[in-house]
Amino acid sequence: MRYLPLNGADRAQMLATIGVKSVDDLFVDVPASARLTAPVNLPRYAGEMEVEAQIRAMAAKNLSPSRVPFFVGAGAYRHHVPSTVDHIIQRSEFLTSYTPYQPEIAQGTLQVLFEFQTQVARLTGMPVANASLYDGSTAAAEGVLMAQRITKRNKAVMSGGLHPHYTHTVETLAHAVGMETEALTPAVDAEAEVLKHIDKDTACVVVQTPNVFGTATDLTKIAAAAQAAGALLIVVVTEVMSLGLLKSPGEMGADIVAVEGQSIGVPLSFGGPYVGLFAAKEKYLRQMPGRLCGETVDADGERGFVLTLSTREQHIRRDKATSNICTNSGLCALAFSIHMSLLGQEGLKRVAKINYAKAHALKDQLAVIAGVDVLTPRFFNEFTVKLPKSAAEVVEALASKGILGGVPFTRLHKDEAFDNHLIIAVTETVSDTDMSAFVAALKEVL
Amino acid sequence: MRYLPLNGADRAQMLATIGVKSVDDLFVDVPASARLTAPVNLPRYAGEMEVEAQIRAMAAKNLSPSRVPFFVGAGAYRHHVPSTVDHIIQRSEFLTSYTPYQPEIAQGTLQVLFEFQTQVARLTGMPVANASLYDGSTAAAEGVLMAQRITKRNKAVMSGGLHPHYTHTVETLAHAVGMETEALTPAVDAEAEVLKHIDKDTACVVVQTPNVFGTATDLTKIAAAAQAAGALLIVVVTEVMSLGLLKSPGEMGADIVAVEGQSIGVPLSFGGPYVGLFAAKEKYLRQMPGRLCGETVDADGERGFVLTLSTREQHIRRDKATSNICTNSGLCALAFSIHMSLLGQEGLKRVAKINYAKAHALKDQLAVIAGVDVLTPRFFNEFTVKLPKSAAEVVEALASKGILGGVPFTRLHKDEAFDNHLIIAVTETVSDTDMSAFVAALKEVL
Amino acid sequence: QYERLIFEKKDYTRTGVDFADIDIMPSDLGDLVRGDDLGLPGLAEPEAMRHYVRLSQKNHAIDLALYPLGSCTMKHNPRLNEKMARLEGIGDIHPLQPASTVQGALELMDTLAHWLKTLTGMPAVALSPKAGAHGELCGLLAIKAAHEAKGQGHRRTVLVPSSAHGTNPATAAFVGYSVREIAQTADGRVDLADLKSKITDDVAAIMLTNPNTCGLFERDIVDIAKLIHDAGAYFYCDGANFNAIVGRVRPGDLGVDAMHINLHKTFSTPHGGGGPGAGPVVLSEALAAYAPTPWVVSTGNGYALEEFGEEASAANFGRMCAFHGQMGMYVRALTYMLSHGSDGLRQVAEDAVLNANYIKASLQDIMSVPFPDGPCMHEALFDDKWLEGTQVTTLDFAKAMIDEGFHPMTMYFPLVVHGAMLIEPTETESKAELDRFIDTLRALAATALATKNNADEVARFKNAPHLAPTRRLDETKAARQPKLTYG
Amino acid sequence: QYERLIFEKKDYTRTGVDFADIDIMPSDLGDLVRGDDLGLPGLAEPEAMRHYVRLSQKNHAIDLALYPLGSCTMKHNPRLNEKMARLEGIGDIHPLQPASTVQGALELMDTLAHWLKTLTGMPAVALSPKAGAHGELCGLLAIKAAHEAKGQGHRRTVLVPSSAHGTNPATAAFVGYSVREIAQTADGRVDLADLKSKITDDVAAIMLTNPNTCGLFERDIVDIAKLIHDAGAYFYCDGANFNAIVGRVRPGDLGVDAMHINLHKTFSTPHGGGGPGAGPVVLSEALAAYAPTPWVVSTGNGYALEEFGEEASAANFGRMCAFHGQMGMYVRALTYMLSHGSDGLRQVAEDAVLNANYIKASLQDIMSVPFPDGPCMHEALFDDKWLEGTQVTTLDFAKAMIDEGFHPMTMYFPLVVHGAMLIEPTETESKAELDRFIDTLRALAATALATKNNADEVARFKNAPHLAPTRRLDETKAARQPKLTYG
Repeated sequence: MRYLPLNGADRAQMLATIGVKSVDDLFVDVPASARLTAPVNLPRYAGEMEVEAQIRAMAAKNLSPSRVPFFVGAGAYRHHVPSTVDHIIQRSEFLTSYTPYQPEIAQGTLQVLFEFQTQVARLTGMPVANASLYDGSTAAAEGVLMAQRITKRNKAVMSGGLHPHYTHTVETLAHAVGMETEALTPAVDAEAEVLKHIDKDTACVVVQTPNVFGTATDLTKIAAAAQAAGALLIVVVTEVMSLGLLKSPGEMGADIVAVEGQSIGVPLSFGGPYVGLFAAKEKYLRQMPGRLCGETVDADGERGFVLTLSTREQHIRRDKATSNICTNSGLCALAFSIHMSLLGQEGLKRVAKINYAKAHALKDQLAVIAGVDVLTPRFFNEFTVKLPKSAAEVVEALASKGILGGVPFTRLHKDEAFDNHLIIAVTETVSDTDMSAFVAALKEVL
Repeated sequence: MRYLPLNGADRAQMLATIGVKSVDDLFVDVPASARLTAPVNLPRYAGEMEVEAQIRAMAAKNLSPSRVPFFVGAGAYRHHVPSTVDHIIQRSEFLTSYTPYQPEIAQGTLQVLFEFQTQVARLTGMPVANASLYDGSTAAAEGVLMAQRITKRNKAVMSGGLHPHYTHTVETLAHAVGMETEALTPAVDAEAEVLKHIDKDTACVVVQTPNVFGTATDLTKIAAAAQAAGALLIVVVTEVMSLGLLKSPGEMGADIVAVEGQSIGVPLSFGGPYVGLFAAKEKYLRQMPGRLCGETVDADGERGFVLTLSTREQHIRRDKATSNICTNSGLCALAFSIHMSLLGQEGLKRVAKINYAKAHALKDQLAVIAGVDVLTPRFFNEFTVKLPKSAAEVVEALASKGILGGVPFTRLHKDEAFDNHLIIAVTETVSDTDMSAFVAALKEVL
Repeated sequence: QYERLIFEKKDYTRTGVDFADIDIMPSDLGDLVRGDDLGLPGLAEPEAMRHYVRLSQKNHAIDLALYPLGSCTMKHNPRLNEKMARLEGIGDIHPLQPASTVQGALELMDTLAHWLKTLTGMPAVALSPKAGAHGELCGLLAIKAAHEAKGQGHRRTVLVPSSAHGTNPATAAFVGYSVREIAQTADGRVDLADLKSKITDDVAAIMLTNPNTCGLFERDIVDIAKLIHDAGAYFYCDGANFNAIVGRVRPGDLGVDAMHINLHKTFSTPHGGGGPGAGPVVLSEALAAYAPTPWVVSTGNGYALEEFGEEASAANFGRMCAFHGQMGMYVRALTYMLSHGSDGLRQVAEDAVLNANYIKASLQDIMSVPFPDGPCMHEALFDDKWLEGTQVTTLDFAKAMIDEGFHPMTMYFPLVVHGAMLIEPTETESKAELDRFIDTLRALAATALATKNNADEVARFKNAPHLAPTRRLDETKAARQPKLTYG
Repeated sequence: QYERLIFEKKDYTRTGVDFADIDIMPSDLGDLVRGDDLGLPGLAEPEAMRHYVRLSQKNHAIDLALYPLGSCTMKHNPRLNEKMARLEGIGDIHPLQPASTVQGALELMDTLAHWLKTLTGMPAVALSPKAGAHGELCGLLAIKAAHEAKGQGHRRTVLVPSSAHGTNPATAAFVGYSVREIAQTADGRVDLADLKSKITDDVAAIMLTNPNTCGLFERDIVDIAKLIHDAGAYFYCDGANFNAIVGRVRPGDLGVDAMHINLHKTFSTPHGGGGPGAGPVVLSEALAAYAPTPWVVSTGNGYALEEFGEEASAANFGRMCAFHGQMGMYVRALTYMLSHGSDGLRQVAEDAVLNANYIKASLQDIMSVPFPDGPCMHEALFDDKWLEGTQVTTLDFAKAMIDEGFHPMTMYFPLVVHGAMLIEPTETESKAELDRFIDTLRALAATALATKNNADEVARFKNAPHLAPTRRLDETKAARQPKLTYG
């Protein structure tokens, strides 16, 4: 077996050194009733060719977005990632290293994390950021728990513009720790509504911009009002590319920012792994969950980086930790950081403008189709239309024509009132031809 | 432009340091008549997305062997290459390094070349090997010129089993240096015929096993007879995988061995780059063309490797060099060496047997089809059949059914006598299903 | 060796990505449009390549040498796995495409689930947890939901052995349980007597790692399971060390109710400097109904994704994250499983255990072993007793290993062993590499012991590493004056 | 740091590749079957990965730092090129598939040819040569064929400047020409007077590099071409330095008849430790008919490959290799060309020349320049005059650069300059990296000069490198006692 370097002669020598007769003697502590005497009922080992054929056969049953006009978003986006990114993350020294517990031989990973944290802080307009969380949704949930720790209040209010998966994820975690949640009714232009639901128990309000319907909202006044009421403002961003064009959460007064970073550097990969960006005001630094990388000096006084403030973490604090998180999303954070450093603000702003322009071009083409009602008032690269029939059926009909035409809102949240709502994303990867094909096909299926 | 780090400010500062006003001033030595004042008439720069789309569009117009039953060989073979191989050769330190002129910071490349030479020597059964040549055909031609240098004779006799491209390549080079060549008439079992054509001017006979029709030949007697007549035996191998099953050229008495190494580690890539393996008897060492890597010691007495015997080479000897070769096929040699070190003799022997078994299984299935005449008497993984109609037409008809069914001999050598000859290769990548599809389709088109 | 931070140049005019000029102004966004200066530098592609390649060479990696991090499991990462994860139709598909367009992806998840269930002997699996700790959370939430459904909401205590991973108590506390520690016997296992004395009727579950963090198999595991079940509680098994027994022992046969599987540990998805992980949780019949949404269902003529859990199981405890988990890790893990097969996976466990015992046997005459009797499983545990009388600590010894080209073992964990040194070689080490490691450690240990008679030589250890990209780093300063971003 | 050779273990039982068991015996092969022991070791995949990753870290590479090898041109290798070369339908197609199944591949070759012809202003191109030297051979064989076709077979002399690449005289001699050297002027160009005196009626061609190997543009190039043409000979241009002028000068406008293009130099295909190269040759109208087989033809409704050259041109001089050239390099080069476009390629030349002149301007006060007047092109040439009075040689200085983290420049070439140091930065270096290089060289040069007054310090240079994976290697021993294989 190609991954196992020992051969029979090695094993015999090693057993002799250990002083046992067979490898079975090393499993003596297993209760006899639980010892499997033969391999379980699964196929035997296979060569690369056979394995590759099996996986390829499954891949071939999927409709690849690389081959068709593609308008699916709603929390995960198809963007162009420079080939350099994937090349670098596959370097042995990045791919096959572990958490940087020995900083002297992990400065590669650590400097990248320090740069990543700085990029995230600047992108979100916040002073501090951590070394990444699992994804945007768990970052949002961790933000809510952090708000509880900070405010000692016990309720989270979530806007009707929050991605329903995020709402459900926050509910699951918040309820697990005994917090109350109030999820407001989904609405296209929903963020300001949270203010009406703040009371003295409200630890935080969670708003999203652009929200799940695509609506971009200036949160400046919401931030001020929430904070005046003693609640924290948690801003969720599921399309990080929007920060190249839209005002940052920090500028608008956010206390905590939870971002899905997938759009920069990370492949769609059917939903994961992604990378959660997490940033906060400096005063909340020690309440942040997850890993932090900090600058320090070595014995010669030279700059170096280490994981720090681990006294917040589970492996030191055990049942007193700020969170139970152990891993971050290191490799995705690396991918994000490389892509971000290639883009720079110049590239980011430019690609963001292209997203904006393409999405608005498609919106203009759809708006004139009879029966199609564009609902989103202001948006970046995604908007919602109300169709004259079930969005789910339309999407299936489009798929059968080889077009991946968006996300029916009911895919995320079951509610008949939204049966005809379709969320449409348009990124720089969409060509004019793709748009024409979409418009033509949509006309046919409506 | 993403590959150009200088920006306008940099350029201005640098021009100031140089003391000129504009970059045009650096091109003053170009005659005015030849100065282009504007870009030539070609498209302007393009982003990764656009370029990738253009290349993908071309790729999509080709019928990929990965998707269809595939039986094409005749000097280049489709084999399974472990994914590790391509991963390692893309490592920056291998991919983006140059010829190891500074051995102290090129020990990676140099040790690999030393190991490569040892692998080639052992595989071919010869005592010495070089660090690779462009491909098998140019290696064969260099072997002929080397024979001229050694024997001081001026004629090369090439068997009718030699791949016609090799014959033509040898002719071109041999004629360029003023050698005579005698290419014998193509024949399925042709190697021994060369002995009849040796005279006192014959520097070498060039034979191939398995030859272009697939025939494997024991060259022991041919070697002895050629050498008795004062000529060298040059053995060409175009399917290096065969050396896992068949007696090596060295065992059979070869003086010089020229091998196409593509089958081990190198993708088909429409014909190149490939890797020429070149080995010889030790006494001919200093007459070998191309780069050689040798073991030595450093100032501390530790083992190290260097390029050596460069006094044979063009950059030292100029017009007295043994060849004009400058580059080798370094990256392909690396790929070969990695794949070979993964296989080891155990893996090589096993995959060779699988090739043999599959090819013979297909032969048995074809032999019973009316009108199909199997011509090759003994073979490894490739054999020739005579069809009742034009092989070129049959291949086209098969291609239109999505089967890549072999190489008509007339693709290589125009001769009506061979119009119906089809060369069929079967490697470990061919499945039983592929074979059945081929047999069924062949029956239909005959 | 100094590698500049990308921010130090303060040049924000460059970019390493080419896009067409665009002059559309998003006028309808008004004030929402961001100002010009984001403070984000761009690097031309050659500059970026160098920055990251240079940085990478400052890392140790499993591809360079043994990485004997006990309880962290660093084994070979096959590149076939990486290739499969990047296939068109795998790496590029969107989680919200219509199910009709992702039948292969759902089949892949279903196949992975089948392998995990078969290997563990458990009837159900929740795939979506994004890491081991996330899996612990999933398991405890399922247990909590089950208790609540049965009117046992008063059960608010979780039993945790003192040797447990920090994530165990952290997770239990996180979901509102109080943690009760169970003592350990002199031979490194759960103290059954202590356990019995601590099982009260408010106990919701025990969280137990098996093989445990001392690298030992819990001999009484079946009895422990029975005690727990008899008390109306559930048995959560921390599956971090499943790689020690895969193919030889099925946790379902031991009485486990829930166990997360760190795909990166047992099934070799890459660690990538600390993640991403993936922590599917296998569940017993008793807990299966409480698994989180979403899950894959076979519909007879294909697969569907049950996103809301209303029809099949309204008992689900909710959603753990957006979308449906770490597909990129699933494909790598499945590729690894298919490559090894049932026979190969069994061999994995055997070779992992063999390698660990070989290290233990080869070092125990010079380094002290806290639990010398009987075999260990996949990792060999040493303590610092043998260093008594020297000034060399476990930390010093570990840092000195760096100068020898090896990554240190896990230090000071498990907490129950003084100055613990936990060595896990894994099955992908050759005997030659193990011998090189053993020889190096023996020589280094001899040197450490010799410092007893030569105080000057202590400095070699105290100041180690000497040959790494940096000298020993000041972690106290980093924590006292946190500097998490540049500028 | 010692990395064992794979052969040292003498264990031939292992393999890192899994194939099904096979028990078929090739009985019909009889004696032809090989014996059991080939002496070829196999490595399990983890062992192989480590072996090569460790070895790789002993290499310098363009991805790590400047690689200023004058006349070798090490520029950034975009990874997009690598990705494109591996596409299904590119990397996996067979050279002998029916033309109907490789229309895209033929289109790609035709497109590459169009770009090469347009950039050089030449009407024809032979794609198949596999490297620069192979291209030289192609060019000279076309020239030879042309002369023979015109009854000028008596022309047996090729003129070559003394500064030429070694491949030029080697190639000329190889095809049976005698080589006549042309002198160089004090300002580093061809001596026109000497040239005129050496043009006799047996001259077949001149081989000239332009920009030349001193990094200078041959100002009289148009006159030289005219002299050569008037004498009935052809002008072969060594295109190794085309990267200096691409987009700004078309060789066709200078009177060139044949020029090879090193795709790796000008169009950034990777060098890979010494190859593979690719050396397409552009040809003037006068030589086009003699180009080697095969070539791509446009048939009106697609492309075909003319393999035998019988119909279109019976004048072809033959075939240079099996199949039709370095497709893997074509796709990389074309990807690079499409990325840059006509404007970007012009910028490439400008930045390459700017960078070289910046280095020259920044170092010429401390290191001596043999041709100080006027700008250089893409490379800056220094000699060792400035080291006079020290014991430090060009070699010593170069080896000392290694300890500073830089690859040395090309040394002792061109031969016409004493102790030559030829520095080519290329266009893909940033100003920051150039400044780092300049600062390092200035400091090192000052140290070298200071050895005049301190003989002890000479040792630092004589014994350099000190910090490389090996110390200075004994090349004489290697050549005297050649050991080319293990054991």
